[in-house]
Amino acid sequence: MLEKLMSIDRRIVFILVAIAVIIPTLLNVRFPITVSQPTRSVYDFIDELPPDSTILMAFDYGPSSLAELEPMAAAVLRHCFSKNVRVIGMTLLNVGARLGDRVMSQTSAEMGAVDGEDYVFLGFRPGGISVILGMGTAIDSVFSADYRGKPLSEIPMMQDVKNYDHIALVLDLASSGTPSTWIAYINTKYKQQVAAGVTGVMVSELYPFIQSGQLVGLMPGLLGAAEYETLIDTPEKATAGMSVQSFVHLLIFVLVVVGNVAFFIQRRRAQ
Amino acid sequence: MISKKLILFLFLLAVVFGPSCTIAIAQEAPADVDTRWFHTGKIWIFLSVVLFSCAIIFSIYRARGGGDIFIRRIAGLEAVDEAIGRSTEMGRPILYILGLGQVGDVATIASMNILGQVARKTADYETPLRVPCNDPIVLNVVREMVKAAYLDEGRPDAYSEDDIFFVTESQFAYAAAVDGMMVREKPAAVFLQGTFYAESLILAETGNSVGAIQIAGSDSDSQLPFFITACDYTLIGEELYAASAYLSREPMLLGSLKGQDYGKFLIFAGIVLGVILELVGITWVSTFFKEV
Amino acid sequence: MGTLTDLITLLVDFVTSHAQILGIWVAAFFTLCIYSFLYRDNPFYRFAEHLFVGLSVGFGIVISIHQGLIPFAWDPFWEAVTKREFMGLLKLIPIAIGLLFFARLIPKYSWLIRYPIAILIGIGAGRAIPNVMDAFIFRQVHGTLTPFGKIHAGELGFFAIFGAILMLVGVICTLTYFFFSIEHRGVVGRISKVGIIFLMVGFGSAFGNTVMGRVSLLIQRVDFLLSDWLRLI
Amino acid sequence: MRRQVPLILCFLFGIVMMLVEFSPHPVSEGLRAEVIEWDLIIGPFALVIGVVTLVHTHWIRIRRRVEHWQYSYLVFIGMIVMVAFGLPMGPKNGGNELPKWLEWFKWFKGPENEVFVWFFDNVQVPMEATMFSLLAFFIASASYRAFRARTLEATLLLAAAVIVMIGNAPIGDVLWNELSPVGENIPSTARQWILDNPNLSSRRGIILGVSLGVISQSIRIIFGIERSYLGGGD
Repeated sequence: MLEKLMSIDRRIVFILVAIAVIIPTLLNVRFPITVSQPTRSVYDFIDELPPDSTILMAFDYGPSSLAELEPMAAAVLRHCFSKNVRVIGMTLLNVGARLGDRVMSQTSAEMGAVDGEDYVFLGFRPGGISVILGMGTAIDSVFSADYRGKPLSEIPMMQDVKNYDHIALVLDLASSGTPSTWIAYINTKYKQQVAAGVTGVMVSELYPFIQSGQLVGLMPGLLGAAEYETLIDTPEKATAGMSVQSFVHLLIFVLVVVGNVAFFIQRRRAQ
Repeated sequence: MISKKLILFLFLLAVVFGPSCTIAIAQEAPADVDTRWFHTGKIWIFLSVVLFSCAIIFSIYRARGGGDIFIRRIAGLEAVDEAIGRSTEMGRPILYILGLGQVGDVATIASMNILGQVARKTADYETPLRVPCNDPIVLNVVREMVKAAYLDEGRPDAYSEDDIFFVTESQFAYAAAVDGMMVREKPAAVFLQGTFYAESLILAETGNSVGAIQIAGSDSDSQLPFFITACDYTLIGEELYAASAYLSREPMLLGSLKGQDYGKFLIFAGIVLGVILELVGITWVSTFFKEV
Repeated sequence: MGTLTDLITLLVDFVTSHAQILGIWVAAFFTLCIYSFLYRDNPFYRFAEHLFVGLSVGFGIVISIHQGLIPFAWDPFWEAVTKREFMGLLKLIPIAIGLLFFARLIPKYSWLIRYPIAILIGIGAGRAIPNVMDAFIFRQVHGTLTPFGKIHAGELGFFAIFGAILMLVGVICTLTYFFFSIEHRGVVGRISKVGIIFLMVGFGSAFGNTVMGRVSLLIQRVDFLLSDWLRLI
Repeated sequence: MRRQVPLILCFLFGIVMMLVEFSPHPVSEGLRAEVIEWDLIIGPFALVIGVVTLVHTHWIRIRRRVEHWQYSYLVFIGMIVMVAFGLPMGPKNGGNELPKWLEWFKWFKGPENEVFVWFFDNVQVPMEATMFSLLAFFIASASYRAFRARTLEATLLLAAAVIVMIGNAPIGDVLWNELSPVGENIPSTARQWILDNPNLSSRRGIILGVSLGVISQSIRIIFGIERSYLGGGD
């Protein structure tokens, strides 16, 4: 019996996981979200900015982490547009260009924000660190035109934004090591405030930078997105997702416990 | 024919003068610009860089000059013999997985060094050593290394090139293929050393389920939790580099390891001293490290 | 011949007017192809996977040319030529060095790619040293010390003081664990044991967050299949 | 020529890039901007290596008829499709004028390069997203079969993982507030404490060590001690 339980086909576990996701999704369950401090710090920072400030959002994620970071991007954009904070979008990842463009144009359409006045999407330039550093000298030395090919000199909101001196916050939405790159190269050299929203995999490793003040705040994966949705009071995909997430977490918790109990019984018998 | 030296000279000239000419012409400094040649606030960072560079270079030269450099015992490495011994007793193969890294990655190089040492031992015991590769270039390098190891041990006859083979360069297909191998061949020992991504978990879980002794090592932070839970021994981060230095005795690796230890010692001292002084209200050390 | 063109026009018309719905079906098909891997490796999975590799490389080529080579290399060069600015032609030097990457195609001269690689690696290494020293060593050490200054100033409560001490112990013990030139015996051994405890808790938290990350991806795919494709929600 | 020049170049660019970081003088700032520009210009050319390697690998697979060689054609098809549709117009074509020879093709007439975007949105994005979502299944199965509290280390890791998992899930707080008489939102508070305290200090230890490693590697590269990037040969 015990041996059988221990050696069940992994495909049975796969089916359990699928059920734990599909049923709550269909039932559309919602739980309230408790907001954590690092997410609240990002929210507060943006909330306290004077109107017409400019922030820079880096969409440094690819399709593989779209699920976690797109809802986060949408929530922050909604907040900025409602507070009249202007947003410059860009990305260090080639796949990020289309994704950033998509979320920016969708959210701005919803919120009635105007391209070129309330936001601009610059797209992608290869070069990573050199792109980051080049923008410190002059943004137009790296991005001569926006994603749609319009020269920066013709974009109203870019007239008084030349480099990091005119940007209140850099928010990096990242699925890889880019937050520490932004920290190392602009927080240090240009004293630029940096915040990050990252995938679950990376959350833990960025905590030292919050305590040292190198990160203003940190949004942890889909949970961070749901927290932000709670803060701006518009529960959307992330809040729904986190509720479904709860069931899978419970399932995995049960699996770990059952696996370990079986393991200990087996070990005791062996002794 | 123009001499090579002349080309070289012109090339370097262009490289050096290209940027400088542009700047000389482009520069017209406004009045409020900082015209210091050296940012005095950064002097401590500069001096630390110089000091640390000296420590590294000095240690490497000392190691090259045959100076003895001590490296501590690393728990996972002692299990290597145990794993090989067990495979030999049970007459089952050893599976060595180098991860998805490229040949230039530090972790892959470290892993290849360790593989070389494992190969020396399997050559003696005639235990089959199976190495499924994911990168065609890594494959070639590994074949050379293992062949050399068998030759060194005087057992070129025991080396079989077919045991070191290319599977596929795609992540999940590689994981699936290696999974299949584990289930069919039931290796007694599995080594997972190198750069790993999401497939780490699939490999470690299957290795665990076939009852192999698993020794893992990686500098991929986010994959370490999976190795620690599913493997018997895990080399964590820098331990992997240390292990390869320990086994290969390569002076450059030993030397930089030692130099980095000097650096760690200074940080350690800085923290301890800083905390003590902070507590009595003296802020020298924290001012030293503060933002400039 | 005329009918063939008509046919193509008709087909193109149909596809353009149904591009969105077609897209959802194609996306759903590939999603299911990849999930079929959960049962076992099979031709559908291999089909999707290889196509994916090709598409993403193709995407990378297009983006690098249009958003890298054209704005950084071609545009300034062309501007210099049309405006007859001599200094702009200096851009030809890095362009020429970049072109050396093509030496990879000619085995006899393939060593030439070492030039651009050496420059890129040199730039990377040079700028990393001061910035890493500043951001990841100086600032991190400073972050470790600041709570103790606050303790001296009496700004911290009991719980915060406990946290500060715990942090100090954690940093010191973890750092000790990564000392390689000292034998881990006696006091050092015990300190590094504590370091392992901290490391494990840290990795555990990463594990927990990773679970959340991976499951989020699944939730999004299921949401796509159920709502966009099957329209069940 | 083959080894010396690259080493000299690497040294020159490395040392210049390092020193200008310490110098706010306009000339150094200009030099820095110029070197960054060189990096931006040279960098994209590196693409050649990746493409050549991929084409070469799959070409060999087809020629040698290794197992599943037929699929390698798909790699080429995918690549050619993207390049053929993307290259003439780029990923977007807002202000650009349409080249004459493309005008017959309706798809290029929209505000965006629609074919290219269509392939990206409906083939590439879903496949990559799905590929990684497979891991949710694997992580569940591994939790059941491999995550055992076999040693003290593994036990600690599992305990921290479980606390973080329950704290992350909103249902954790909901259940706790329903069932337990003491405290409110304890699961998410506990999770936050773990991340803020033990996690922070262990990560800081790792960061300090790794950063020294990065600096030491950079020093070795600049001074030509580490030459593995040159590859083999002379």
